[in-house]
Amino acid sequence: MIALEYLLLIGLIVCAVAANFTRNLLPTILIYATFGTMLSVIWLLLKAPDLAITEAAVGVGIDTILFLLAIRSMRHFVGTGDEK
Amino acid sequence: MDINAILQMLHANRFEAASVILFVVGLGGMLFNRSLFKKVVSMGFMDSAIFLFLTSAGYVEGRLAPIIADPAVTATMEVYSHPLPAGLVLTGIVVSVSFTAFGLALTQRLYKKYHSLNIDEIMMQAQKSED
Amino acid sequence: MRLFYENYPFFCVFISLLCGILTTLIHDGKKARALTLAMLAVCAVLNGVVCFSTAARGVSFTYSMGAFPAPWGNELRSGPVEALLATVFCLVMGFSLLGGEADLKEDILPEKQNLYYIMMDLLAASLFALCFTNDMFTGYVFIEINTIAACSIVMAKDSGQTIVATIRYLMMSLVGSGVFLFGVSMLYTITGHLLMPSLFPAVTRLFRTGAYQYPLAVLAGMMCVGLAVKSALFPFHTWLPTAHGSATTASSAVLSGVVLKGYIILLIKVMCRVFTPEEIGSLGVGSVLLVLGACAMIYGSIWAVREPHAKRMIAYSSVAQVGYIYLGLGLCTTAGMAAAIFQIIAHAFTKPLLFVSTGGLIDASGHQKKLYYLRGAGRRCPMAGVGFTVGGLSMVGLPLLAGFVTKLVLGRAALAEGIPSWQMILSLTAIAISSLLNAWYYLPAILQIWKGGEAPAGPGGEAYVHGPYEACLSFRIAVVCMSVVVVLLGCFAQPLMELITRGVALL
Amino acid sequence: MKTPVWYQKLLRWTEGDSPVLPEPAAHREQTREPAAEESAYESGPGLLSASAGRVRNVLLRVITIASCAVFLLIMLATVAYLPRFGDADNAPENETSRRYIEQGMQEVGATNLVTNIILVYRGFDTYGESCVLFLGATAVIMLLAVDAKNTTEEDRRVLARSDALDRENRNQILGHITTILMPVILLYGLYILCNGHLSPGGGFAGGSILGGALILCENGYGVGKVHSFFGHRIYHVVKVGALILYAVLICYTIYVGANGLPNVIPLGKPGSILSAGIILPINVAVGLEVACTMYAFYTYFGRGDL
Repeated sequence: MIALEYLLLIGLIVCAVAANFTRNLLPTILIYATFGTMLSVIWLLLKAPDLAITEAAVGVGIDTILFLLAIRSMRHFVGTGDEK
Repeated sequence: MDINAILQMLHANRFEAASVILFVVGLGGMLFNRSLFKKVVSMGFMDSAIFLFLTSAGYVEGRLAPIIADPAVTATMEVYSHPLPAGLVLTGIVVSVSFTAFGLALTQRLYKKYHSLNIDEIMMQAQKSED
Repeated sequence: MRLFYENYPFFCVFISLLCGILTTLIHDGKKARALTLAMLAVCAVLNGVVCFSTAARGVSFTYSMGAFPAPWGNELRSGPVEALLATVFCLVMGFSLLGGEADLKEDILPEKQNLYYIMMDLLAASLFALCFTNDMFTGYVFIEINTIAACSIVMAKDSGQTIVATIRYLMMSLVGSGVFLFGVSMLYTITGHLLMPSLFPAVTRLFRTGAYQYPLAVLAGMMCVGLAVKSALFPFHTWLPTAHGSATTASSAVLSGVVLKGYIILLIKVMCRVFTPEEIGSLGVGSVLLVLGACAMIYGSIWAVREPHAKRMIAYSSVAQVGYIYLGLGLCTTAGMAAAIFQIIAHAFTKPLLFVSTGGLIDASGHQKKLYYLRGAGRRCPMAGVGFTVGGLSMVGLPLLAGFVTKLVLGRAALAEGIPSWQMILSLTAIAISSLLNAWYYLPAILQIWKGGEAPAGPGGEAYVHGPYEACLSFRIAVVCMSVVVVLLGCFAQPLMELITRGVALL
Repeated sequence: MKTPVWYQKLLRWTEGDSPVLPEPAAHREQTREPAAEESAYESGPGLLSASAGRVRNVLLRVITIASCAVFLLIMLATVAYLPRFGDADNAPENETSRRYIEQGMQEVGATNLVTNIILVYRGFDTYGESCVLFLGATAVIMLLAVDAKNTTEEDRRVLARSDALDRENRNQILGHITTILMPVILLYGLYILCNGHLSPGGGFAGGSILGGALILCENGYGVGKVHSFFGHRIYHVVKVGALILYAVLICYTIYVGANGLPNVIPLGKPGSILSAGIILPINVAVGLEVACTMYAFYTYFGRGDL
């Protein structure tokens, strides 16, 4: 159990660091969604099923949709939508 | 405390320790990343870190989730973990979504106007158009 | 059975929330505006009643939000000081909306005007909640409402500059509220409470036993830093000048007049009702606040001297004035708190007066924002000129005006028994230097707007010909009222100071 | 006689110019050559020249990492001094938790204790949170709703073209899958929404799922499908109606509770679906509001309109 906890926690940190160093925006969003999924499992481990459901619906679902929409709208224009 | 005791405590408080690291990573990303989009993403990480810290305060070893299985049996405190932090975090998650949406909306407008996500460049162009 | 007036704080919060929600259905900006002003008037009256009743009885009361009292449910708490501040906030918001009317019509598209007033209504609600809250987490939630509403009223003007300012403001605000919430979570971890009446004995016990000293110091620092970021204390003020300087006039006035103060009130509550001022002092947080406040007073003034844009100059002056408040808080004494609260009230009237008058002056000079081009604007729009003069002289510290009393009470608090001598010297020096610097930039500005002769040529070399400028009625009302209040605060400060001092003891 | 220097300085001071400090950079632009101004802006990402900018960037990065590391060490040390994770006798084990767990179900009526806390014990907080969501939606509308300032003819043309493209190349598979998935998602959302007092979930989670269903409908059946039954008017009425219903219920509870009046809303038998007094209607109201808000986020981000 502790091994799973460590795996998830280290996964969270790796995701958060990696999101800062991606070159394109789409991987950032995927990393964000992964982060949310892992967090949702952690809520289950911490005996908070309400949070797990809400995180899965809001943090993974709605947030990801918003991010995707935002980069889609950015691609209508000149420039790549990539960083810098 | 010597270093061993500290490491032991960090192992015991692994959720708190991880949340602190996440918090600092998120904070650093928000303050120092130049891309507006990544600032908004980092904001999400930072909020999640706080929620992780708060939720871990409510966990008690070996207790059940705070949902009463059988209403006929009187509940005792020794069976369920603390429900208050989960309630607070539920509030916090929804607050954090509205801020993500707001931040992204601002980013989208700025990108439309200045065709860039780099905050320095955007500020420079805004300054230029003002003068 | 509780007294009926004890319901008024709760009524105020929900009246303003409901007004905001209903305004969604009103698509006419004028009606939305009338509703907002009426709401502010009603809330001012209700809060005024609470203030007088509690002051007359010399009590403060707790109002449980629901059937469950302190450690279980949400609570509000009000005494004379909280109600007084809430009343001041209503009045200032009302005057700012009146005074900024002309600019509002110009800067915001007609179909989005009602959205602006939604933001104003919810801003008022969050300020009331911050004044009255007795619960750390309620404080956090309403800080977030405040943040989102404040950011929205900055961006309402919808120019590139304001949106850039908004996103910087948003990021800094979120950092601030995140750090604050982390502090609250730590406090919950080591005490198990979120409501101030239960936190206070728990924290006192921890201080007595000496347990968790290190986490306590860190979390006190985090809460203070979080709120300091949001109220633009010196090293964290970078977002303020652009946000306040570029927004529409009413927004600038509301932001620097009341929004910054909401967070400071929560900080005062944390200092008095969770910790005691002495405990904050013994953790070393007080000294840090004092030093940062003193730095802000000087640094803000220096940047104001260098700033050619009239509105941004006033925004930098806000940085300095917030420094005065933190100087008072950092002394960690009752007198210091009282001085800080007086400064909150004085600045809440003076700064909106300055912003509103500057808005009038800029309108009278063909929308030129630089001080250089405002030459003679006071003659074209005498009402705005008078307002600017009164506000500026009050900032400089001319006797019989509000700013002078602030400096006086702050100085007296710094000279009291028991203050370490380095703190005393630092405070007095900072007050003196800051007053000098204030004179340095406000006096030339005042001379400039009254100066005769022809108006200076514009940036492109073309000569501006200014016709006579007619200020609208609501602008005049706002400027006259705020000027009168600034003078009254300066002339009759004694009763107010007594009320505040008694109220601080009841916090 | 020549005027003394100090007098000239005083004159300049009254002009709004300050002689004491070094010539302020911002003042200089009144006399600055336009060409110099241009070059200052074109040099690299910073306001400085290219090499100075690079030095500044490196310096900034070093300062960033150093300050983050120091902060991290302080925080980790704090964590080491905090009470041990998961211990039964930590501080949250107090009378607050005891009452929430042992009397929550009898006093408030829901078997999900978290729901009891967020909707009744700390109902004011949660109402504030719904208002944050409302404000978020309003702020997004303020920024992204199509108006004269933020939209050009070109934008409108691009949008119309993509709509036309969308109508022509309607993806049949997506439509059919949507038809299959839709009832399942709606059922799941409604279940979570209405069972908030009995099982994990409640208004926020259920509402987001319903909002997700609306978004799927918009995507699967094509642009304008949702608009045909969920226009501006209905959107505003549902959103405001839900918030007002919530406000009325919560105000009633607060007023009655604070003034010691009898509460006439029955609590019902804990564990059954029609129980827990105000919690079920509040969950429905919150769910509607959240669903509206999520859908509004989606459409305003994508199209700038409902």
